[in-house]
Amino acid sequence: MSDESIAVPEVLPPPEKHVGTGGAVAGPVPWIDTSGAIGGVFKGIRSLFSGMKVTVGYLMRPSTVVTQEYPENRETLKLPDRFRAQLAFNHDANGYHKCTMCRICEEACPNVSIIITGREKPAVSKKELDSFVWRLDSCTFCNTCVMVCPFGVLRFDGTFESSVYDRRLLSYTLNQYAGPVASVLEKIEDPDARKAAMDPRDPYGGHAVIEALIEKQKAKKIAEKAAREAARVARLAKKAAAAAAPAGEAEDAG
Amino acid sequence: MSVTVSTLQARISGESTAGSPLSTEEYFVNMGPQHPSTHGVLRLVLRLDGETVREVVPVLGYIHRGIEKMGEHGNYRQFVHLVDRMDYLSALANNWAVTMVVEKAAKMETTERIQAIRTLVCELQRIQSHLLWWGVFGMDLGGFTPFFYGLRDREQICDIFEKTIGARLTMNYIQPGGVMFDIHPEFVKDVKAFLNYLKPKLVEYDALLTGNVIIQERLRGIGKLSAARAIALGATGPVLRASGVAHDLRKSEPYGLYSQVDFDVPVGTDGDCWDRYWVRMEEIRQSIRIIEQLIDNIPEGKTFMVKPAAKIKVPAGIHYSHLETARGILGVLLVSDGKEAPYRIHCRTPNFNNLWCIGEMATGGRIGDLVAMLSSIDIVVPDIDR
Amino acid sequence: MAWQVKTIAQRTGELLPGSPWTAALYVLLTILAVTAFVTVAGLVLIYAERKIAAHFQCRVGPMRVGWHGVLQSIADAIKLLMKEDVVPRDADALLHILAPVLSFAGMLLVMIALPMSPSLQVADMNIGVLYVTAVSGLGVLGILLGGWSSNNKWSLLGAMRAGAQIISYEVSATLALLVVVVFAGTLQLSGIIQSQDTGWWIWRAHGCGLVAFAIFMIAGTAEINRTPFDLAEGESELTAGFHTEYSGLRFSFFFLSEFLNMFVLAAMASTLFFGGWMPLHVGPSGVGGHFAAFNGVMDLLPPGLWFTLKTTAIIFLLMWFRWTFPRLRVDQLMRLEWKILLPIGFVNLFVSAACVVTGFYFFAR
Amino acid sequence: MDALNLIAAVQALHPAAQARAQSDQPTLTVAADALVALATQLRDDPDLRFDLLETHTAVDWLEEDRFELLYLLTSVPHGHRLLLAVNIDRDAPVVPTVSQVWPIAEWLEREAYDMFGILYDGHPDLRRLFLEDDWVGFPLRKDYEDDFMLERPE
Repeated sequence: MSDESIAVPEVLPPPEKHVGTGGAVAGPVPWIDTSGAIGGVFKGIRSLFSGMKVTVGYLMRPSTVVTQEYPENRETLKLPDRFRAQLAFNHDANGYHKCTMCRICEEACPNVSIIITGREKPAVSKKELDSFVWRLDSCTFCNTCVMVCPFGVLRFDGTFESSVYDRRLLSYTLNQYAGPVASVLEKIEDPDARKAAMDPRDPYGGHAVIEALIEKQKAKKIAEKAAREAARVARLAKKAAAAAAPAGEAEDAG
Repeated sequence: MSVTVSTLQARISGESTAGSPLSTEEYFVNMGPQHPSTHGVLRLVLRLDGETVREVVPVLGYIHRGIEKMGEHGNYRQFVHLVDRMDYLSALANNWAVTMVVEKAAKMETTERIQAIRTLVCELQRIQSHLLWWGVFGMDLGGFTPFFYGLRDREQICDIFEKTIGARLTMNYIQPGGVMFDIHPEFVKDVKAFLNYLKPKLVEYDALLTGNVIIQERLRGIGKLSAARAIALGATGPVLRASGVAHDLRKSEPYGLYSQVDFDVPVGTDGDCWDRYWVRMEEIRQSIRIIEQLIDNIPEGKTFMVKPAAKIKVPAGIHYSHLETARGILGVLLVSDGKEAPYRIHCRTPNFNNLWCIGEMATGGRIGDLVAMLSSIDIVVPDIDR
Repeated sequence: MAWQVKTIAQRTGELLPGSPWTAALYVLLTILAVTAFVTVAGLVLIYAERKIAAHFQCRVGPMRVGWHGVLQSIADAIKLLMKEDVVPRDADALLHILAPVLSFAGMLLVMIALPMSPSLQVADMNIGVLYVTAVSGLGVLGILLGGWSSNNKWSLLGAMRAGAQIISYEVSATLALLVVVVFAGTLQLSGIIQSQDTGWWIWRAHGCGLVAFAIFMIAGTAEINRTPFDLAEGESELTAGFHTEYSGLRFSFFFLSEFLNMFVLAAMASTLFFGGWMPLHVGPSGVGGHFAAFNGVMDLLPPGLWFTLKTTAIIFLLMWFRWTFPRLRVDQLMRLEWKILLPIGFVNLFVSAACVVTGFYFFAR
Repeated sequence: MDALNLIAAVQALHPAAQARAQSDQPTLTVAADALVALATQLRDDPDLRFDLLETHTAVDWLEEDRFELLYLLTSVPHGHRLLLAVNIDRDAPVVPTVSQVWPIAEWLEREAYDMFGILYDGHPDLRRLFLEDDWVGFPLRKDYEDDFMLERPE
């Protein structure tokens, strides 16, 4: 593995400006000289005692304990506002959202954790949100979706207790209702008509949307693969025709 | 011309090279992929003669995720969060490396404030990384308590990050065009409080581990790497500096606000485990110095210069830039064909190159030394495998 | 004040001629009591270690099972009992099963010689010190067998380390014991305790006792495989060393005997150097002693309590070592023994012998 | 040394080296045959002293049917950088190894073999680095296909 016979030229001394001496904050670390027979042993033993002093110091001061006993401390446990644990929709006081289905977040998501479907039969406007599905199981909490959203619909919440027993329950539908955005809804005077335009959504119902999508994609993928294979065969054929001269005897070992 | 390709099986079934007059039998042992001191899923195949290590054959790839391939399938902003998962203890520096090359290539402007924040958080993360290393180093040498002290103090930095960034480990904070959030209103206060907290703790660390005679006896003269060999083996960061080469990109090619702050580059003399230990402990102190100079002088200005949803177009060609993470030089080589996604993106990760030194270091040492050496080059396995 | 030592073996002997059945019952009860003591002491020690380690490290330790986690050890014991008992396919099954038993038996046999109070000692042999040294050496056999039979290279490495380490350090430990034997003039454990009626050997022997105690503690720590000498397990090096392949009940045997060895070591150290159950005395207690009043006050505490206090303090010291120090390397371990401890031990023994011959120590008779 | 001087200095050593356009580092394209001799010169020349092979990787130019091998050299004493590019045929990807010049190349070349299938002539231990020995295909090639590879919908 290591080959000392490899000739390596000596290193030039590094430029002056690089070299530092260090030790500006606290003094340099004591180097214990254990070369002396008796003195070395005593210095060594003293160094052991200084370590023991540190540990027993903590034993004697129970106030230094830093353990947080979760879940007993649920009441006092406060996570910072910016903590990214769960994606959430901003619904206003009436429970309306502002998502116009522009799909910018869906495109920006690095690993397809956001799946947006539109209503097949929009009630009021041209495009209406059906389900905004967010997959916790594949999300990397990179915050890109929140950053790119032009309407401030998305936010990250600090609710981190999201464990479930069924993986399918990790696909959340973030919107509380399928229907038009807040500005359109507010123009509708009649409360009953407003209600009719909105279709409530189950927060844990995202998996159905995903399963339908996967079915659709499977068929597409099979077709695509066949097309790719054909293209590859065509390329190889073209190349074989082009290569009149022998290509050389090197083999591809893979 | 034919090139033959070998296999692991062929590699580790070599002839015995024992030069001992006693008739001993060499044997192979798998250290890892599940082993307490390979820090994750590194596998080392050891050829041992009793306790003495004759040869180390690292076997990589147990956590290879193809980050470079994934990068070819998304746009530039989508690549940033992937590099968090390489060297997760230097996630911010990784973000910055990608951001740097993208900003340089796409000629994006930044403000002083953005650079100051980036420098500050990266230095905090350097301390954080070295604190975790210190704890793990103590544990690898058999002392359990340093692990808890190191992690306890590291948590405080994580708390500061949590407030400003919203994440503790994989931040995705430094973005092409700025930083994701402006700093939290309490950031300056928290950082100052933390530095005041950390300084007495460093003295305690020295009493507990640095000054301990057992530690010094175990590290002195172990895993020596001469300056010439360290460079030839591609080592960077504290491993290279411990060998006496003051190669620190923060000094030699200053990025961020490093040209405006005053700090020293600690270098070792012998390149043994003790020097690597000492260089890292000293780097914590230097990082404290850097933060103290910057924390009161964060300039005003914008923190995000472009629209986040705007597409980033990088002109065709090769772009490279690199920076100094807690472990060494992280370089990002970007080959663009002018499209929205990189044509090829390659990360030169410090751990990959540093681990290569273990073969030379460990040969002739003992198993206990091997653990100390492995820990002293401070490996993070996802960074090796990418 | 003369201390009446009456062991359980003696009482059984007295019962034997008159009522043999009662004597047999007595023996049976004793066996049960020792076993129960071993189990309970093991669990208590494990709990104490976890709590103390936690507070050394700014943690709280077990908190969930019972008040402040006091029942945690019992919960763990039940868990270990219910776990699947695995013997690796290529292991030597007989030896694999035998090894933890041997290790445990060695520790159990030492227990019967330990004097916990004048009336609480199973058997008081006239070669007590020799017996303890010999029988506690059985433990290493269990470790060697366990590492060998597991058919795992890490286990084998751990076992070989343990073998080399324990056998080496036995020499120094015995030399340190001999210092006390020389001073006390007896190998009988109760005799050694009685000889400390006028003061403990650790301070009566002009430093010889102190040096011997230090050597005994270092060598003893190495013999029971605790940090900084835990090379046989060496978690970060050998994953778990000799017990890598053990699980469930068999692992718990190793685990328990490891903790009880710590108790044995502490008990022996307190017996030899701190007078065991003997209260702190300065000078003769009888009429004419300068410190008779002080001695009288000390006698108010029962001897059993003295023994417990001393042993606890030494156990705490061992735990303190473990949670502060890093581990030594194999060659350093050997160097420490053969180049440092052994010469010091020999010199110390010679000096002690000279002291005894010249009668140059405190309160010599 | 700045980029222009550096290129001139290297071209003085090896006139056949051509500057590569579209790169923000001083970049020279050399032929595969001349690589080892030039690498040794670059390392040993007292004015250049490229002693650190910072990274080495390959780029798969599928359309042009070639691999471009990139060697990023850094001089620790002088603090300058140079990018060497070597173009090789995609169907016979053989190139001499530089692992005797910079030992770290042993691993970097193994990675390039693993990911691109580039065969390094004279490499002491050429085998897969990350993937298993019996893996089929080279993942970072542009035409690599894998049934398990996920694709973005739409």
